[in-house]
Amino acid sequence: MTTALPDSPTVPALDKALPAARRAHAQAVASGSVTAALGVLGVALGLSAVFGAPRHLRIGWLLPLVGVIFDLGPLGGFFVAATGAVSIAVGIYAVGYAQREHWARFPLVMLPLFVAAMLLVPAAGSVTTFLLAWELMAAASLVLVLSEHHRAQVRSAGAFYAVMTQLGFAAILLALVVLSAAGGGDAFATIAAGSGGISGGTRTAVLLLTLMGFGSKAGLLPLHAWLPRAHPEAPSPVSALMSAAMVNMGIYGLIRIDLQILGPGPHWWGLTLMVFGALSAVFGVLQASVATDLKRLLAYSTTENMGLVTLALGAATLLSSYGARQVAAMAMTAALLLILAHAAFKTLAFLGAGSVLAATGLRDLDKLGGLARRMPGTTVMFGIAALGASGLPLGAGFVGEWLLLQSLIHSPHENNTLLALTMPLSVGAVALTTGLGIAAMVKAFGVGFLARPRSAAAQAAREAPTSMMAGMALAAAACGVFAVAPAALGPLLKQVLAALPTVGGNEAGPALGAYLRLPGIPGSMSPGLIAVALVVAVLLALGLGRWGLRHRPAAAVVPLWACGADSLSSKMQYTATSFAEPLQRVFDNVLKPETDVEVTHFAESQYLVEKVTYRTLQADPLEQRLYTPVVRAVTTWAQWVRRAHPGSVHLYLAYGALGLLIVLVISR
Amino acid sequence: MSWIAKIGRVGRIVEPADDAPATTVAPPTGVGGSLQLRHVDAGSCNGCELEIAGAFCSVYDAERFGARIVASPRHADGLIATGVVTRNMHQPLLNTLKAVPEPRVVIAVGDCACNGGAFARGYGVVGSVADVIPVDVEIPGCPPTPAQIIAALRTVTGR
Amino acid sequence: MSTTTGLAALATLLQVVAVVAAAPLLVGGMRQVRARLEGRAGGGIGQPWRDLRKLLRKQQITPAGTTVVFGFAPAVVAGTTLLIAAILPLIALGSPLDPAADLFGVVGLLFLGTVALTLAGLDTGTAFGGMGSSREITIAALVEPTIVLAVFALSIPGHSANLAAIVSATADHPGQLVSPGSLLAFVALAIVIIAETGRLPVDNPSTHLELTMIHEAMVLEYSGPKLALVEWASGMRLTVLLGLIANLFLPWGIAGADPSMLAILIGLVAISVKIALLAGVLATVEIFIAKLRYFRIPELLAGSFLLALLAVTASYFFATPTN
Amino acid sequence: MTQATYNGVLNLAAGAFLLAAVLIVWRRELRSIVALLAWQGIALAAIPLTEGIYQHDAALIVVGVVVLLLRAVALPLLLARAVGTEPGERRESTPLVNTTTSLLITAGLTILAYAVTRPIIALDPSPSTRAVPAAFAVILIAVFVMVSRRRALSQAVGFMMLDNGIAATAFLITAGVPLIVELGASLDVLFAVLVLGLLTGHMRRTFGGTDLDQLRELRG
Repeated sequence: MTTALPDSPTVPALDKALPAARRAHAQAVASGSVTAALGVLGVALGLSAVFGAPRHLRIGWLLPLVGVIFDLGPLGGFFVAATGAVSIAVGIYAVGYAQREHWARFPLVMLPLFVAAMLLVPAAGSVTTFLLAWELMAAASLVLVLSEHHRAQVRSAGAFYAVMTQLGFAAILLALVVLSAAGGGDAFATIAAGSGGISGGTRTAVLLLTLMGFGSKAGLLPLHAWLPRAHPEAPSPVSALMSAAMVNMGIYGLIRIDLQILGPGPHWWGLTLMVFGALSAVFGVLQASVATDLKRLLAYSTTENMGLVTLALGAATLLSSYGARQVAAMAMTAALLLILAHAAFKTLAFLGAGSVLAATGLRDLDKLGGLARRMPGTTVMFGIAALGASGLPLGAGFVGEWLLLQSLIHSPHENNTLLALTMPLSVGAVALTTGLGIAAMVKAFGVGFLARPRSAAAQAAREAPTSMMAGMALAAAACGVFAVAPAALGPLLKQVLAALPTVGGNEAGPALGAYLRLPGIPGSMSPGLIAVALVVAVLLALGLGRWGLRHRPAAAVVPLWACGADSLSSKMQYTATSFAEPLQRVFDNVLKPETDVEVTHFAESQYLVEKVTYRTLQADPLEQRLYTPVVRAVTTWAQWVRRAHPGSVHLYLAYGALGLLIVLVISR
Repeated sequence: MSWIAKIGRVGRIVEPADDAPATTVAPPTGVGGSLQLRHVDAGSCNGCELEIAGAFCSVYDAERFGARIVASPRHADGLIATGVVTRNMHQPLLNTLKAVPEPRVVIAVGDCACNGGAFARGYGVVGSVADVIPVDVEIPGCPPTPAQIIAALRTVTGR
Repeated sequence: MSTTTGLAALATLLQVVAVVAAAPLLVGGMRQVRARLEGRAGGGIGQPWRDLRKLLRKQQITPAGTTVVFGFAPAVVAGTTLLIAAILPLIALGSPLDPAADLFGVVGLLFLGTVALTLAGLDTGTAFGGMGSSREITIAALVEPTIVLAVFALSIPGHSANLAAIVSATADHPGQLVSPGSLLAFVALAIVIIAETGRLPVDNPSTHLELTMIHEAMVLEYSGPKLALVEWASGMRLTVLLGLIANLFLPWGIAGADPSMLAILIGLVAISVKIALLAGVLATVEIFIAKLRYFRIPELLAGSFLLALLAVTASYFFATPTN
Repeated sequence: MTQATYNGVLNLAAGAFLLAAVLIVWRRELRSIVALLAWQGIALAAIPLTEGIYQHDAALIVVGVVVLLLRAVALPLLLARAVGTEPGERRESTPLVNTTTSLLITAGLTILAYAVTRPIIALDPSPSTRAVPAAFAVILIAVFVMVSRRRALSQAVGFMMLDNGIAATAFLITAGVPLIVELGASLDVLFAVLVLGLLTGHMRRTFGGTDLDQLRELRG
């Protein structure tokens, strides 16, 4: 039997429709369940590595000379478990999503492969294995980004992503080669044992190179540009995996290579991490607060959150380099909590955005709206994610940000100019990030889901199928746990922290019980108690509102107040653009938006306006300033090199021969 | 500093209040001394608007009797309508009344609002306010003085 | 950290009840001060209470097309404020909720209420609702850095951001109050509290013109009992924030963590007097100033941010040993 | 005067001194800028007065009184007169750097001042040297004001703020300059203000305004 090519969008003939649909269903279920099963495996393995003995595995035959080495310790286990948990939710979600979006066979195969590659990265125990897994992860994600390659934006985003991820890989490759040469071995354990003998210059070089490579993967400034391009264009489950799990690998690399193997470093290491973290956080959230594309907004929010995590890492490094190990342990706990919380709410947010995209075909917030009545379940899910991302109490991100702020304000500033200068500025940066993050998330939720639909597509939206809802519910449950019962994570974080002696890990970190208590400082907080008390207080307020109930006339539903006019059209609502306009004006100097107002007059009179067009383009100013000149230089250079390519085979053979001769002469 | 001295020199400029007049309309919710009104200009010459503004200014101070003008009909207990109802304002007047939550009162201010006044039977006129919506209190005058407006408001607020 | 006794719990309960009962009176009092300074007679201190009672007896209206977000937002705003009233050390130090939420938690709860109301404004789908929400959230976003830095500055003397610790540190070392850090933090906090409660010069609570509104624009669609809750909550917010700033900088009269009946009474009287005085000053100052143009507000907030930053820096560097 | 009161008053004076500088950056009304300068003069005078009373040093008290008369009364009065004679020029026209950015730059300058004066404090940690960063910050802020303002008068204010800052630094580090030096410096400033007053008057008569940007047009 012949069928249409899997990736062709044409509808199969009617008689073939039924078996084709059944097969598509089976394929989607298979792909999704394999992904979820891999996720379960990841969680199990990761947790067993955190709590049990470190796992060690060597497969000698797989690679010549060095073999493949897996070495899963508490730190790797933490990241494997986090990745696994994200994969479970995404796997379940993908079952429904792949069917609804008619995924081709290729992405269905690549999805579990991508998850497997991501699980291998933190498990890698040697430089070679790490690089191999890293490249596998990058390639798999690239292919998945390109799964809707018939659209031009996807191809452009894919090209951008491919170049940046390969450049990042090159930086990491160089760094790890230098490291393994200096550390005298391929396995991480060997290098760590011999890290004492590595010279200062080598350490600096490795740090800078890894900061570039891993920083680009984590979406840190100024190598973040691929993130707001690739994440929106990838299919939503893939966006969720990339944004909630893959960026974590960048952070893992920074912790593993720089803090665990190379550390403890000099003061400026921590300071550098803090500066890049703070800049990324503020820049990311500013862009998110003016973005009008839902998935682009979420992608910039990833840059923001990874910035906060890096800031926390930097604070931990800086503080422990000054001997304030208890406070450093607090900052490190904050970083780990932020990673987990971000993984949970970003999975949920991207899956929610995917449901919206599947139901309406829209990512543009200016055209969405009114989904709360049409997709109540998805709305609740996205609301939980937005609450988590805004860092407010009852949200998943609150505890991590609270701990980060506490570690910053309790740093020992006496007789230490550097700490006394960095900490207030960092607190300001974190607070500005939180404030703008709230604005961005209110915009995403309020404009996207509440009010009335701003387009016919949003008007016709339907709720997502059960499997998609189930995947989201899983992530929402995780958000809930992080928000009100972070105590559940206490033992896990304690184990991971103990594996990080260079950032105060062997000190007692903050106690995560019913009350979060800071070590050695009179400070505490209880998110669970706040939640319970808030529920009681809201009930109390509702009770106050019932006073005088028996005097009231019967309740009524009336049309909106339109200032006396008959009705409000949905075009009269605030859109995402107008909602963010004040912020855009306030931060005009940083954002540099291109706005254009065009007024057309009637031919008869200059005093009558026929129409007003307002256009605003929010490009990434860094991208324009930094990337465009580089791309231009590379193009010029390539043009120049092209002259050496006249197309003659003989000349090419001569090049080869010349190269061989030079090598022979040099290595004589 | 000079401003504070000025406040001290000027003191109270509000007119002394008479005794509360007899209530004509019971306070809409049974709670006296609180009446929020949304103003609708149904087609007035703006004479009544000036007098209403006068009634809420420092000299007459209608607020001391619990009356207040609010921006949204949702916040209001009633309408305070001025002018004849013109064709263009007919539907908006009905819409505004519908937007006011029950129980509510309608106060018509000025001759035009009460019986059409000088504009009665004009080509662009639908009629007086009472022709369009039920009116509870009428304040005649062209325009009525702030004192008259306040006296009428006090019959509703009961203060 | 304090252990809670029965009487301390009673004091907390009293705090909540007092805030609920006194918030309308506070609003009425401020309007009355304003009226007297303008040469008017004013509606009397009890006017907001009359308005509330009346609103609670009015019809419940649901604007067509709104969701539960619109319906529940007033209760969330009021609920967060009630919770804050229970956490803050207003009458006594030993609130059972004090270890559950420090000053950062209180700020978070405050913003939770703001977010609920902005979402409600967006939920109506009217032009004014969206406009109010957009303006409110912009101000909130810019207020956050100042407020957090001010918390930072305040937490330095007591080495803790928990409120009881801050207040008792100030009460034990009143000399710290005249330090530059403390003064700068006071000014910064005062500005952000004015911005957060929508008072002049940031927002004009008595405007009738929709285009100039911030807070009022979001609540244009509320009516009857829900409006009552919104107004009540905004009065309570003002009350608790004035109480907070009063006790952070003038903690005298506050009962200890293990109070006697008499101490609770003294605490109640003390905080009432302090809040009334602050409110009187605020109302008086408001007479003399006009609302700022909206895009000048960021300047005001940048200024308060600078003051808060200087407060932290000053506390760090001036830190003279207190003995 | 006890040690604690001395500490408190000195810190307060330094804080008020810095706050006045910040507010001068913030405000645009020329009148209130001049009033703030007077307040700054009072804070400045409080430093030698406090030191003098604490150390029972009559010379310092005399210096303090002279500073008070000159910087809190005489100079602001002169400037206020200059403002009064400029109808329609009561406000600083839009500064070269907008207010928000100016304030953030001020924050940066203050932090920089705290950072660079760390060694001075470490040299002799006493209450008075601890207040040096505030005085140094005022110097930096004054330079910034002079750089960023357009009106000749606000530049004069910046110049006087600069001198205030230098004087405060001198008082705090050396516990007072000799009387004669202080008097000389203050008289210099007085002369400078008089000359500036003459110049602005001349400028106004010639060009009809004191916007310094217009001076560019003098270039051939």
